[in-house]
Amino acid sequence: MEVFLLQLFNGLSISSILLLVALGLAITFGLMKVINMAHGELIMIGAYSTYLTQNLFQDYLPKSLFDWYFVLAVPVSFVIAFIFGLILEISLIRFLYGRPLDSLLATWGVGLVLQQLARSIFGAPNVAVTSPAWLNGGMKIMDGTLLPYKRIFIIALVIACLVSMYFYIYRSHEGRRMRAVMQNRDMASCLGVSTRRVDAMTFAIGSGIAGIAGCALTLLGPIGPSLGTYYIVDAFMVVVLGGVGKLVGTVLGATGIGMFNTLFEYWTNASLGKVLVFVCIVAFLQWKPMGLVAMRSRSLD
Amino acid sequence: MKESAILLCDDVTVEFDGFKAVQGMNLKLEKGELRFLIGPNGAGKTTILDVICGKVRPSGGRVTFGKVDITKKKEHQIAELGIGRKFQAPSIFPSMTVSENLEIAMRQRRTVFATLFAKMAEEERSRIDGQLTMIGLQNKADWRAGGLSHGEKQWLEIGMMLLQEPEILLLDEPVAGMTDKETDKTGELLHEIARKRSIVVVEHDMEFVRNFASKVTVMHEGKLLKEGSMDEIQRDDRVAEVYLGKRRDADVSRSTA
Amino acid sequence: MKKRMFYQFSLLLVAVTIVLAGCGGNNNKTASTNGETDKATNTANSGSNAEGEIKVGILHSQSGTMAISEVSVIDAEMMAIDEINAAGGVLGKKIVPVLEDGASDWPTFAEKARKLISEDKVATVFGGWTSASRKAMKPVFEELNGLLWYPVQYEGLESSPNIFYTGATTNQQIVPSVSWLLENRGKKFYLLGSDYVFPRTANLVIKEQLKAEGGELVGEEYTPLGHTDYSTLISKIKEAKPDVVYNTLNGDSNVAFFKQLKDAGITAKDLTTLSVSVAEEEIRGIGVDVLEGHLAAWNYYQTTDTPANKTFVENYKKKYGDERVTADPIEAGYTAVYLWAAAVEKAGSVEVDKVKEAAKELEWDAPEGKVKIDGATQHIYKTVRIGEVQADGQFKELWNSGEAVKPDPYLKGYDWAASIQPTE
Amino acid sequence: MLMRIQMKKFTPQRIWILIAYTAAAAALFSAPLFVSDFRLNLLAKFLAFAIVALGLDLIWGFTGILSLGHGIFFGLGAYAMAMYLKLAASGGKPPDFMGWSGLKELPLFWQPFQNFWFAVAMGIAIPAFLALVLGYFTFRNRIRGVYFTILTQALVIITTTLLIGQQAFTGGTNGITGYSTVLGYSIGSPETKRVLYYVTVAALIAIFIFCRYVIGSRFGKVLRAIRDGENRVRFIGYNPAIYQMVVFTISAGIAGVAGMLFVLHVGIISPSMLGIVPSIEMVLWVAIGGRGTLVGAALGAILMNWAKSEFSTAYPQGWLFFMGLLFVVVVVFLPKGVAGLIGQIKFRRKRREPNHEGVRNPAV
Repeated sequence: MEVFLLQLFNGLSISSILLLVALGLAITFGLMKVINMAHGELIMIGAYSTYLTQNLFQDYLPKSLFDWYFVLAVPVSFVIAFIFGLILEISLIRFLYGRPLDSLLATWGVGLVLQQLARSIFGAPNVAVTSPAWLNGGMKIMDGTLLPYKRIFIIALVIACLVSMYFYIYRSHEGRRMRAVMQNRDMASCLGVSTRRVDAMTFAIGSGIAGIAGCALTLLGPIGPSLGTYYIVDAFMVVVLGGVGKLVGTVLGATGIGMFNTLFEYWTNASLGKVLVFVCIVAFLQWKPMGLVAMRSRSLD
Repeated sequence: MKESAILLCDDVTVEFDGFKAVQGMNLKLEKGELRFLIGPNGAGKTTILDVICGKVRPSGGRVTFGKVDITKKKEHQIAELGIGRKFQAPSIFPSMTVSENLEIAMRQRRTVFATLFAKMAEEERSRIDGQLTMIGLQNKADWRAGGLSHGEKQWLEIGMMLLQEPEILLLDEPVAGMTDKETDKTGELLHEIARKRSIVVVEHDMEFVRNFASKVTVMHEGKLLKEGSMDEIQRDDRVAEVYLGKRRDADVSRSTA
Repeated sequence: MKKRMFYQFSLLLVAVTIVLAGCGGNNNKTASTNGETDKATNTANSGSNAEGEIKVGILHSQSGTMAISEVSVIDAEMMAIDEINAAGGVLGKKIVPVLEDGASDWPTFAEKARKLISEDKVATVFGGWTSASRKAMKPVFEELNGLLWYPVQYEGLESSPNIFYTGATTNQQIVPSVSWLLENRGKKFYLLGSDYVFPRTANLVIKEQLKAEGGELVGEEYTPLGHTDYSTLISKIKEAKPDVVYNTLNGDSNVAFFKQLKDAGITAKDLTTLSVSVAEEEIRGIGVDVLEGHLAAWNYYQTTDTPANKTFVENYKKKYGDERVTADPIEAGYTAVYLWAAAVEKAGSVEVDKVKEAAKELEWDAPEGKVKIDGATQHIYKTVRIGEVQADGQFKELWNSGEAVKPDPYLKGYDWAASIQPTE
Repeated sequence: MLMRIQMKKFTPQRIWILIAYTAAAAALFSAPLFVSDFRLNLLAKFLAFAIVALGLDLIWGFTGILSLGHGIFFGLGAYAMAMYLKLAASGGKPPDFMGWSGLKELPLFWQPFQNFWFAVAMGIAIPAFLALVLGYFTFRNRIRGVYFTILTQALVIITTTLLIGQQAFTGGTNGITGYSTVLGYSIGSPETKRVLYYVTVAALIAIFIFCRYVIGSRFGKVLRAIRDGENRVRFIGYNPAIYQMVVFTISAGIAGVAGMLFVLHVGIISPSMLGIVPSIEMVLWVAIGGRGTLVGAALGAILMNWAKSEFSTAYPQGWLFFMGLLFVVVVVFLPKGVAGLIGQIKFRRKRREPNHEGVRNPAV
């Protein structure tokens, strides 16, 4: 029972991490059809932003305030990754709309450059981020079953991101424009929507969410130049499995992969578990090439 | 009568996410017939062509070609059986030359093995050359098709279809974007083709329809509204109501596009 | 048609030019990098030349995933070379390092090793980190009769006539640490490692040893390299209730594992872990707060109390910055350079065969204490040390083997290891 | 029209091309006379890479399918050859890594690899078969464009994780290395290396001619048609899935050949060569050389690898910057690569059509 509960929680936790990592991609890939291989590096930028915030707190603020650095780190990561995303969109991505495969290759190059940049600035070794004391420990639900606060925090963070994204996309003025542009670019531009601006904003927001993901990941894992490479393929799998263009799909995709990953890993071992999950994804896509939640459209190609 | 029908759509229904684009449509095409399919925007004309050529799977009903049930067949199988399709937007292969476009469209064995070892036979070359002359592109045989003008692309596509030698041609707005002269030429060509083959044309250009149609099918909201000669159609009250009334709107939207 | 052909033609011309010019150009370039002396190539395979220079190769990953670890070793090796040069060089000649990047890619290591030996004609090469990189280079050194100094602890079961191993083999790190754990921390072992050759082979040894020495194996798990979620694994460990987790995880996985272990409410007090790939450098990347109290087994710590180490640490920090730390592989790289230099002095030549002969039973006061080259295996005698991570990110030595342990890469001195002898 | 064919055969351009090809072949064959053993070995490796690039160009440049999993096919070919070489070195006994992984007996599937020709056959057949199976399902289900590309990445992860995990059978992360002889000749001797170099040159030329034939045939035209508009091809009556499957299989087989040659020259194969990064790099060679031209692709591979081995040493940090930027610039601004650039300069005046036509990939 304990084990079952704990594994359920672990599965949920992995799902939440995957979702956080994939949310940004779901926007850039799902809505804009840009395959951003540098997404992982945007996550890395978020992680390093958190590291820098931590250092600033350590150096310039009284010790008693240190624990609150993380509260600030989340928006800081978002903003920095957002800015990087904006620069990326303006300087590169806008040349690549309608050429998804090319966007994949070009952004891979960008990722390479960003990784190397991080290596030159912060050095090749990992850096340490001390998680705030209020996130240490966990919730004891029964003897021997401890749910770490960090993981609960990440789950909450994902939900917060999802909710705000939902409101942004479906309830705000900006979001309406965004959907308009993504659905019918020409029509939107005829109606006076600046598609350039919307594209840039959309891409930057997707990048910003990657930054938040990076910030959250500092709680659990290593912070180094190659951080992004560990998550990029998984993130793509989530988006593709979920079905491109729908947030619900991404949520389902992440939950599916996270749960099965935990299950398989528990039954077999980490390596085999991973293989099994990927085999399942490949098999599933054969059956439903458009993913779990397919957006059907009448347009040819 | 019955045995002469080359194509039979029987109670065809198509659904897109709950929206019924075609509802119980019936269509019968005789051998050697030139049929025009008209109707307001969203009437399901293009969709029914899609069903016939296999691009869209109907949720109900049957399509028979000759004696073969093609409802469940794949696009390339249907094409191999002898149904050719021309899309609304010219869809040629832009990076290939004009003659290469024709070469692969030409009726031939289409297996990997056959194409891998295919040699251009004398007879094949003269067929291609003949077609080139017919569509007026003999001087542009080595041009990349992407560099042709819009009208030339339309012609090339028609040429490709003819070389494909299908028994039925499905044409979606073949004269869109053509000059009056080109339009007339196309009309004559269609009549010529219809001697040996059957043709279904979806068309908005009423002028063109009036000039060249023998039998017209009117669709409305996914259903068959009226079938008959152009005169009969024009006299029909219901058609006038649902179609001609809306025609002006359709024309307006087309002219702004 | 015309244009297509013409264009292919020009392409082909470019191709021919590049192939020819490229190859020819390369030769020129090699000659010019030989420095001010064009005669270098004449003294083939000697690695030295009349003008008083000896070239040595340094072949580590400066880019890619392994750069994390290997860059510090390069620093240590460069420092040793500088120190030796400052003291007059070897045989009165200056040592000139030729740096190559292995790029964390094993075939690249093989390629660059070949280049160093046959093009640059270096006297010896210091390089490698992963077992895979060493295995990739080994045939090259054997084929061209080069000399490689390999500075990292590894899984043993190997000895090449062309390689000197200055890191620990299994009986100088793993075997004694397992014995110590059995005596002091408990019998139930959980083996956790990254999925690659070192952990798998090391665990093969440990399993045999546990059988022989009365331990009990309660679990064995491997995670893919770069694995970052250990929640499931930690639940498995919890279920197995081991006394000791013997950790052979590598690199980034360690960070994730220890952070998440702490989150799961397991501290060093609740569960002993002993790591063989976590040194001072890694502690900085993981964070002391999560590692405090955990154990590691090495042959050297920055805190190791020898006179040689005091100056080594001082010089290292002076040269590369106060925030830098030294660690076992760094020290082993440093030691390798000195051992080679001593062997060259003794042989009076840089020729591989003579150096190898001279290196036999050579002794040197390394920062880790007195080391001696074992002539038969070309490994070195090393002192085993078990340390505990302290709040300042340094290790406190809990135990050491007292004297330097004789290397035994094939574990011939252990009866229980009979079944893991190589088949060839 | 007959005239046109006749013209084709005798234009001066055609003769020049022929001379250029001959010169290129002559340069390759005579390279051992000018170049040191080490450089020759490097060149041989580059030529092996050029072979993969040809295969990749077939599917990407001509058919519009982007595979980021060609490292797998390359690697499987390499593993087949490595198994033979390893057994030749161990004299048919279980190789060293099996020993330290606790395996005492030679596994059954290893045994036939003692035969060189069996290994060679497998080096082509295994990758080709894997591609066939994957292609059969994915293309039949009309998974294409980006989805296919991402799927190949999943395949990469599956394969490498399995290879690493099954250390006893595959050598794990270390891969397979430490060979001694090939067909009884010492693999390290300069003579053998020279012969292997010639074999590689011959293979490159043969595969180049083969690819040219494929591209020039009607089959090749159908492939290009698929690249331009997969659906349209369907309505002409071709089944694109079969064509894609076949060309993907051919491409994988070619990658297998390249892999075998690679092992012979480099002396090691490990799972990292099958990873995502090498797979993307292979695509990069084709992109830089020029997709859609065979010469461009092969040249791109040779050029990039030569540059890598020259510059990565001097500027290990800068190299990655350079490579990343090059990638970006080429993909975004020179979609036809170096070959396209040369073509553009030479024939700018004659160009009648917008040059981006047909470069766009018909994905999604």
